[in-house]
Amino acid sequence: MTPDAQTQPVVDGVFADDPARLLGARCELCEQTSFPRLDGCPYCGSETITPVELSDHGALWGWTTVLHAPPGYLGSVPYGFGIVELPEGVRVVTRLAVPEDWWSFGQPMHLGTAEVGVDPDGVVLTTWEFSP
Amino acid sequence: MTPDAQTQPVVDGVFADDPARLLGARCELCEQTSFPRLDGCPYCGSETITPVELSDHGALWGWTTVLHAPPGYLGSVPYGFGIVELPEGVRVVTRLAVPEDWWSFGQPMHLGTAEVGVDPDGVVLTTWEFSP
Amino acid sequence: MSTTNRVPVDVIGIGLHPFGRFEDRTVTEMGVAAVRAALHDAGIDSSDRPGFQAAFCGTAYSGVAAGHKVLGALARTGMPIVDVEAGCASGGAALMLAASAIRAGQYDTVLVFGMEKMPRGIIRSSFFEPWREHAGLAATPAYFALRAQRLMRERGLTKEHLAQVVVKNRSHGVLNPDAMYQSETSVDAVLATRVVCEPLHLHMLCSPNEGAAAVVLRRGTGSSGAVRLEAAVLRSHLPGSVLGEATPLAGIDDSDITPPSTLAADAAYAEAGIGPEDVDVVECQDTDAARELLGWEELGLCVPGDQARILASGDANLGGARPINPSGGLLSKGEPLGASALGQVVELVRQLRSTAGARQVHGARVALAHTVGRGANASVTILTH
Amino acid sequence: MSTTNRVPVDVIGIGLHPFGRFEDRTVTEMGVAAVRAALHDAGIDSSDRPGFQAAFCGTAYSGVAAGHKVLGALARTGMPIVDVEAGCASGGAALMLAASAIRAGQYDTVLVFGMEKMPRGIIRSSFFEPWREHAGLAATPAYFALRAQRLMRERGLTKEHLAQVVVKNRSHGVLNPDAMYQSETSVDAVLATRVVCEPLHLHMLCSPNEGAAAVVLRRGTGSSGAVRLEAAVLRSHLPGSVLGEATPLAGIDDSDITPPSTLAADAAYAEAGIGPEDVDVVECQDTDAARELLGWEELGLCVPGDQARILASGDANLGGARPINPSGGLLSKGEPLGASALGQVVELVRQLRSTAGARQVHGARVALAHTVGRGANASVTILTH
Ligand SMILES: [Zn+2]
Ligand SMILES: [Zn+2]
Repeated sequence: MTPDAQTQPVVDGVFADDPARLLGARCELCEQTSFPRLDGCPYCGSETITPVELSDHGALWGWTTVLHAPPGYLGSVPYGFGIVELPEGVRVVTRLAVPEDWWSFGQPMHLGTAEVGVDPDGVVLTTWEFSP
Repeated sequence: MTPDAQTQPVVDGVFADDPARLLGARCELCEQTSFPRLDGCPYCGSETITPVELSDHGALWGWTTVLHAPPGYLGSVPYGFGIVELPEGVRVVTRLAVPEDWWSFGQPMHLGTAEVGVDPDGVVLTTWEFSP
Repeated sequence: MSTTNRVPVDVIGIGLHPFGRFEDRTVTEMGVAAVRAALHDAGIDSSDRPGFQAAFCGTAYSGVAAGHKVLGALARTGMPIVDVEAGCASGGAALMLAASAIRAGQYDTVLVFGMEKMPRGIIRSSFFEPWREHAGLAATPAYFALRAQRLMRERGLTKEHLAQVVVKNRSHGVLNPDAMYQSETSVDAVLATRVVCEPLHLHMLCSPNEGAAAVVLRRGTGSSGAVRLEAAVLRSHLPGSVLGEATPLAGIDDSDITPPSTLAADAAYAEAGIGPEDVDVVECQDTDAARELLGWEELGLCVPGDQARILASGDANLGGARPINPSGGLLSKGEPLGASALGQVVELVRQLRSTAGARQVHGARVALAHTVGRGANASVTILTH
Repeated sequence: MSTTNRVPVDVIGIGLHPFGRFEDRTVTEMGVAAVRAALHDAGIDSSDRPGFQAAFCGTAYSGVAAGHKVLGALARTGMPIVDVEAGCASGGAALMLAASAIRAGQYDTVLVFGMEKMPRGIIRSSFFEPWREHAGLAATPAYFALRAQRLMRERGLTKEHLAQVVVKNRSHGVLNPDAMYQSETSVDAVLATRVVCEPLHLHMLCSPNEGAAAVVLRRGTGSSGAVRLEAAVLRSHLPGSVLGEATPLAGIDDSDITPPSTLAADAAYAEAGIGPEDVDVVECQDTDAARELLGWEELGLCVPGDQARILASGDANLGGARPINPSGGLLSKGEPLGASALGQVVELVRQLRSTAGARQVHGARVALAHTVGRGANASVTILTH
């Protein structure tokens, strides 16, 4: 999906699209990868972190289906929701592209982006999601 | 003012109209008068209180003019705002009928009611106020 | 029972406003009712004003000066009044601060209370950033569902086991006049309620609701005969813990990271000089049915993976070896956030005083209360008699 | 300086995020900045994690788990984290709890921080019931105006005197790079700003804004050379006090009712073993210009009615006998509710360390900070060096 004047990411600095990548950080001290990117390492407190783009694939670690729109949500229900573990060793809370219950633990997943909904100004907001 | 289907007091149990009276309580233990009416005495903690209608007149103890509508306010600005001390020895925070600066400390004030504004359902809300 | 020469702290008064839905009552009125009852129970009357030297109020959503409004209505002010927020553990945090201040010799008598008037339905938590809400990542029950799914996978549990927790707690709630739900249910009935988020069905989740609870603590004497507060501990999550309690942050492998409930329990056991095997009765956080089963192992009450056996044995039921959530738990009572931890304490004091009526755990001498919530605060309280 | 053999408490680190408007910063980021600076100042680095055994976070409007988000980002969690709300005195309450816990021997080192990101304009306080809002009785600055009018009537003060307070504080704020307003003003200029509520003009009122402050406390040794926290006291209003701090409740004659600021100050002086005459420098609550002048007498810094003379003498100005609000006060800094009390402490520690730069009060040895706010919480902190 190519952003235009009518399309915007739901948040800046958390993911890139085209190609879709999550924007994380790697700590030079404890070597853990973190997501989203903060201005320090949430695992050891070091301020010496390097911005990295995370892998665009991982393994499914948890999943469910959201049936009722949570507060503030701009999209439609039902939608898939879960955790994907990336090769860097970081687990990411994420939308899942298919709200079905045929997932299995550890199955390969790939990153993409999707339109989530339209904000009050008529702008189409995009977010990241994982698909099988 | 006579309440009809379209007119309601802004709150129940705090004031009566026709005639306008503030609904307070008198403590049997410490003999203080309190307003609004709680289920105990806020001055000594006693639970033995007697509901009383307070005097419909008092002395002006403080005044100012509100020029900008405060959060949640349904009426128009400017409006008078102040404190009236009743003969029972209780000072009441209140609207004042005239938003002018010609008040003087201790001047006699009388209780009345007034329309404050219209709520989202179209109901006209009334409140109490003091006038010179 | 303590291992050190600490200042003893007694629970000399308890009070409760029932948990439920009360359209015509303000949160202040509920707080007033609970505090009045606790003061009365403690023998503090209006001739003894204020009757305590500090007050701690646990609440998450009652707004500024919430505790002051309650104490102002009761004409018991002047002392320090502190409103405390620690999510579901707010009341536990307030209790910890009060007990510490008494042990420090700062005060003799301290009032602790908690209250909440939650909106209906899913809580709109101020925890999440707006963009997470927009994107659908602020789906609170989905986090509970993921935690439940993980526990089921790692401990060999099924939805039927989750339903059994609900059946157990609701069978206790029947005996609790202060609970919101006072009716029995069955595994089939629980599984027949609608799915909120797989694997959690509606009746496996507690309802956010309204209520208040209050406790009066006093520096103890050797022979007061009162219930004793042995430990009141609060801990937070360690860096890196993922889904410890619905954290929306990504995280790393947490298999070597001790959860906050265990941190709090270990510290509380050490402070009280006891172990989990000494505990006779437990109130533990059952935001959802799986959360209770996770709590059992985090608190050292069972070996990880032994939950199914214990459920089958009836050991955790009233009449069993060690009843868990004799009050009916949050699954029966609902969860008024700031009040829930102190509601547990009120229940356990009743159990230790042998005044719990039809749900009395006979011979209970040692009791443990546990909460855990948002921000991954966990509190553990240990009481003895 | 203490009269008793108490455990000494040192302030070993201070940190501040400037007060102002920061559209692109979250409250968590401001908290992180202040805490990082305080830990760095205390010599606590990443090899010493967490570096403290408890954390207290003062905030009124930052939502649930506010403190946890800050400490989570810094990987300094696991210990008890308690979010504390006491209106404008929130930071003072957090400081009181931290100091008490150290004196109790519960912890060696405690982090205290406060932060806020206030909406622009008049605060929509959760203090008022909806019907009071509808009826126009939740007009916050009108309560300040009534208090100002009363003080003027009873103490023979004029609007010019109120303007002189603004001129004084803004002349100090010019020298404070962390203040929101860093420009001089004049009595005429203040009186030329629009009337918000008679008798208060716009520049006589502080602006709710954004910022954070942090302090690290540690059990003291005899000879650390650090600034010492002699007293940190919190008190609430007594039953019956009217308009003590914008209470919307009706009330009785309060001439014999001690205000909470005096309750707190008297207790703090007693704890520190000093009197008001020993204080060299003061930061006091100047929500509005009249509030500062009322504070002077409530804190025992002047005889009631002597405010006009002191203003004329310049005694309360930098370079005067006892400067009040050398930081510029809230009138220069703005008021980020949860951060403001600790911002005062940061200023006074700088003064006592003689690192306050162009606004240094020379030879300052004893300092007092004061806040008072919603719910009529008042805090008084006394520091020495
Ligand atoms: Zn690291
Ligand atoms: Zn009375």
